[in-house]
Amino acid sequence: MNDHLILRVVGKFLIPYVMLFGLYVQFHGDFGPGGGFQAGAIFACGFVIHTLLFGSRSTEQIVSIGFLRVISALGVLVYAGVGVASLLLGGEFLNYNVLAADPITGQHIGIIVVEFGVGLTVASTITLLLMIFAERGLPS
Amino acid sequence: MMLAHLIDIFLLVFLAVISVALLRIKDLLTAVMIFGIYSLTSASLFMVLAAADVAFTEAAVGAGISIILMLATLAITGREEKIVERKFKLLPLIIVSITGATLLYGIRDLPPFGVASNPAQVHVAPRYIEQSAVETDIPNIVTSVLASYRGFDTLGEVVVIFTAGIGVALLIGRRRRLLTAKEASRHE
Amino acid sequence: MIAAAALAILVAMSLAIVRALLGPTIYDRILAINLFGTKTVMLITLIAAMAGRADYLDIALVYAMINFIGMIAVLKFFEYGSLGHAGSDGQED
Amino acid sequence: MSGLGIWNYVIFIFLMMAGLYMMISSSNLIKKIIGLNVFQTSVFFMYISFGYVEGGAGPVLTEGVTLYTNPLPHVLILTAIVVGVATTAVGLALTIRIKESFGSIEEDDLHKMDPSI
Amino acid sequence: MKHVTGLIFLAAILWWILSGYTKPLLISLGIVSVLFTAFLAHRMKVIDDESHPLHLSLALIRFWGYLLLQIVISNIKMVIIILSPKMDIDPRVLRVRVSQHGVLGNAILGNSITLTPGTVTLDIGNGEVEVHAINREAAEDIENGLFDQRIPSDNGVNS
Amino acid sequence: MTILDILSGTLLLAGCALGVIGAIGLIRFPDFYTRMHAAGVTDTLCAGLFLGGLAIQFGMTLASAKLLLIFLFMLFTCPTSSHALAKAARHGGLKPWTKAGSDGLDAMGHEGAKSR
Amino acid sequence: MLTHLPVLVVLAPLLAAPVASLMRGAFAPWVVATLVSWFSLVCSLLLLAQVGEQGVIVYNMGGWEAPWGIEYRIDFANALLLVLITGMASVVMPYARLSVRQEIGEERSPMFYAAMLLLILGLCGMTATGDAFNIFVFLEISSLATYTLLAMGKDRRALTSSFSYLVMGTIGGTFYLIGVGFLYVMTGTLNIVDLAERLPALSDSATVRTGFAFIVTGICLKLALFPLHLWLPNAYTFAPSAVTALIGATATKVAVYVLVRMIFTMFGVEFSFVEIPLSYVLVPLAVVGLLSASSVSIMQLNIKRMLAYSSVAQISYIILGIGMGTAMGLTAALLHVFNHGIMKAALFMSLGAVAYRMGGVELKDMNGLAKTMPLTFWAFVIGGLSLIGVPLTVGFVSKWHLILAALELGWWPVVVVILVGSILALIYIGRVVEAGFFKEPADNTRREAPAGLLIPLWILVIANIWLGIDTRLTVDIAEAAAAQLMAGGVVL
Repeated sequence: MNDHLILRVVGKFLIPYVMLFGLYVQFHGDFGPGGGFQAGAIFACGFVIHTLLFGSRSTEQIVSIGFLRVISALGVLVYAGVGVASLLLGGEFLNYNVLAADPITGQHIGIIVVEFGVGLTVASTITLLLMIFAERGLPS
Repeated sequence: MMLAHLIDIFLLVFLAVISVALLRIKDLLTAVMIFGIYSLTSASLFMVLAAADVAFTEAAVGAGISIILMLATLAITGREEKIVERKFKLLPLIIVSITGATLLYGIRDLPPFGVASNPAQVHVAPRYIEQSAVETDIPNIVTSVLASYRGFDTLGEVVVIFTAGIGVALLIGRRRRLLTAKEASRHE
Repeated sequence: MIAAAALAILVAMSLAIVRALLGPTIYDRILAINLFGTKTVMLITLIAAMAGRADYLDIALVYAMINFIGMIAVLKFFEYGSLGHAGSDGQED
Repeated sequence: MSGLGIWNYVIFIFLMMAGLYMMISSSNLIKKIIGLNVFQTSVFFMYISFGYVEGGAGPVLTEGVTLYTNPLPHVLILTAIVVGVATTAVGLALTIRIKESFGSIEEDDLHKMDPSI
Repeated sequence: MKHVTGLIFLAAILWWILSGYTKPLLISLGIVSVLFTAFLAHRMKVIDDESHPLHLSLALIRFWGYLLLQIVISNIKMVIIILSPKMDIDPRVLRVRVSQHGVLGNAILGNSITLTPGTVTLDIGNGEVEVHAINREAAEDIENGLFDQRIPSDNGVNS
Repeated sequence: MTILDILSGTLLLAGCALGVIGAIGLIRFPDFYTRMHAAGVTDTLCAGLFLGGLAIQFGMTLASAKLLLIFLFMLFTCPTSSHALAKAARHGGLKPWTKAGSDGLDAMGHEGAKSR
Repeated sequence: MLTHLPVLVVLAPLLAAPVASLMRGAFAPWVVATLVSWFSLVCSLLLLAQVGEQGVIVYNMGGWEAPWGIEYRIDFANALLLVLITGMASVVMPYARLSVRQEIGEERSPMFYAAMLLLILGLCGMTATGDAFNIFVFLEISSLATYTLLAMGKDRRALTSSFSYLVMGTIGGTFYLIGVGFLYVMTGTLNIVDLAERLPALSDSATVRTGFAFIVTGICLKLALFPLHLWLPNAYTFAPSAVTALIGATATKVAVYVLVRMIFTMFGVEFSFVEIPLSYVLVPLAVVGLLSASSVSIMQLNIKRMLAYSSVAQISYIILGIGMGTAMGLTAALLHVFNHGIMKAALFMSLGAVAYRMGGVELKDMNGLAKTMPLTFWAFVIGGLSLIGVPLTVGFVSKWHLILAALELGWWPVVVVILVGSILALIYIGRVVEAGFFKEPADNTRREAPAGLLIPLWILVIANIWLGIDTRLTVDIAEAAAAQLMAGGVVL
């Protein structure tokens, strides 16, 4: 018996669009509800569906746990890096005004990069959490 | 605006009923599922209170992720709460009653609900509403406060998530990767 | 009109909660929860329409998505007792 | 609305107490974590209510709107929600470890196994 | 490659519907996002004939129209059942042989049966579908092959 | 009150009525599988009508496109999750309710596999 | 760069933690963690000096001025605490290398050190910040790191104790959040100084009072004040040695600091001690806690557990000092925060050295320790003497000030209680010393702990004596800090 056929077809169809939706939320956080956290969670949902449909081992072929840990650390570093950059450019920590000649452009750059860092960390950590939990439950 | 009140009342009653139900349910899977309703309802309530960003987060992060993690945990720990002969526990009840009474005392002097001249609405927040367009030029005030004015909080928040990742990986992360040859070849 | 619609949705949600609490089987509860979820999506779109804000519709979309994922997770839980299991149909058929 | 407003708060307090009670009286660890979430969520309601302005639009700048709800509580609660999820994740991971090493996630059982717990 | 192109096309439409902004920054971010999604989806191997049945597009659209009609009809039937004081239900489980439609066809068939009230697909595969029907009438519809003949067939592509 | 308003109101109310009726069915029906017919399934049309009604109110904007998107999403996912749940129940060994003293069903409620 | 010192203290571990978590093996992350804690220590010492020169330092995060953005505000009290945290980290990190290799294993070391760094980061952030909500965020960072670290112990009971701490800690954190919310709704601000300006006008409000109650209760859960201490003994007992040393020396102390900041700076002495008679709550609890925890401590067979109960007792001393509501009492409390941190770290570290060799820290493991591990044992003895409050140790300095403060108020019974507490401490430390000197070890060979453990340990022991003899440094700073705190946030 070919299990979960319907589920598989629908799930496979949805995964890319869920991820695209996540990216949309990431980049439109400035204009409407949304931002790095929500985007990260939604983007991670793409991997969640994949894990649920094909198992965590198979998801690990796509993004390994080690890779996810690197990304999750990278997100923190990106965020803090913006702060360090503004320190080095002579402002206070996380003062985006100094990132560009014009304060408003600086704020824009700062906010977009920072949100991107948030998104990286949240998406990777949530995927990581799910994969660790799911793997722990596998019959050995 | 009466409509908002109507929805508000309904949602609050839902929440109250659900929370009582959660207390009484023995089957853990049911409890988790009912908790899912609780989360989704609370997100609707946030919507009614005009907090779209919060509703978004509660739906995506709060409801979605917590529920899936809880299900994953239940898959390992089993779903039945053991039925023990419930000894009546007095102490928790006393603690909870005292806390509740204190809170009830505390809300006596709260400023009226939803009035624009409340202290919370006139002191710090107006600057965000009036100046953020000039200072950051970002239409979503929540984003500009989150990422710029209180950007340091958000950095802390990212670190919280990172810490959770580290913590879970330390606690239940796999020690060594053991991929059998079959599985490795499977993805070819 | 909108008020009547909201009331109808809320009544439907209440009935779903009643079923979720009555059970009797876990499947009934989950069914009720699913119904509750779709009604919540409708409620959110209604609120978005009331506020006249198109961007609130994103939230409704997220709800629908979470609902679906929750359902798959529950199914996975029932069928295999583990969320990470590859199932009898993995990548290959 | 003022009467209704108070009732809002009363129900939040009720939810808080239900969550707190679940947290400290439940024997099952997962129930405790669910209680924790209920408890925290009700605190979030309280915050959001604090920032609510009757008739105010959501805090996204729009042409022709002057009355907005207070964005600050929203920002705080965004942070707090994430904190709550992080705590839940760590708590669940601990629960799994406890199940694996004790074979039970009932506090009463654990207590029977080792009175010092 | 065909499927990736199809995905990119659909994804671009989705982005446009969601975003609706014409700022150059957002447009370029959109392009990047769509490409990134396509890359990931390709890596996940989730885009294939099953999930993006481009070759069936036209047939599918025609079928959907038909399906919509069926949904409305059977919803009305369902409403009558629910509201009648004496509920006229006589539930039964039946197994019906269906023609081979391939994986996608089966999925569509299954969902269509579920979508029309009165019947729910319990299981599908191996040329058989197990259906729970709420009364004899609904059961007979399925037995008479309500959808079976109209499913856009996917034969020869998969399974 | 333009014709569009009336149309949208009709759609909205029809959708909501369907939703309530579905929920009533959820309460009235005797067992899980029959409830599934009532609830899991009226949902789709209910959401469709409802979202259609709202879309008319929004007018021909991107918002309507978004509503359509939500509808499409639900069109895909609702029957899928209903089916998934039904299947889980079936595999979990939940027996369908049958009309009392019904006609020769076996233990699992099978009528016996009939070929068409 | 010197103007950025307040943020550098926090930034260094923040940047190092993700980096460390990605490294391989045990050595590289250890080096990173150690260097970073030293760097932070240097920063905090510089900060302390800076505060001495120019008074309160204000640092606006993101360049937004105070009530709108988040500010870091360093005065003597936080500077002292920062020195304590980073100092303890700087000593514990070198010590951790050997014990972590034994207790955690190489594979999990990178993440373990990352968690340690996150703990330090959270504690430093809580200390340095001047924003009530920011405290909550960093509180949760440090708590999450703590839950994880506590659960890393080898004993399986580490897991349950960590879980119960998670539940208690979350209740504490959420109570704090409720309290801050109540204050926010009444004032509209989250900045501590701004709150301090606005709260006096609202002192009649039931909401503010409830907020006060919730904040104090929440923090008291975190700092393990007497009836709320139940999570602490198990948590300390089963955690890895290095973790116990670091957390035992710093975590509860930072909670004490937050309590002090809330009571004195934010609400003000007037509100806390006159309008709400906080003394009548804190002092009795402290007295009962002191006596009961010390008594329970005597009955413990596990030495680590004994020290954990003794921590509860010592926290009670600190709360006693705070409860007096006077400058003298506050000075004594702050002194004891610092001094207790040093001596508890020394004691836990010497126990860690014992555990490293003996595999356990039961009373029987201490038999004949004077012969088998003399250096470790003497370190324990000196730490114990300090705990009792023998002259020429740091413990004496703070207890002496506490007694002076009590005498100033004419609280004779409290003085008696303090002395009784010391006697009880003498008894429980005495049991260990007796076992070490007079009991025969199971195995008579000499097996001193390795130098990697001994050197950090003895640095602390020497600090115990040095700061006990040369009291100028700590006492002066504590007095200055107390004066600043008593003046409230408004004057700053």
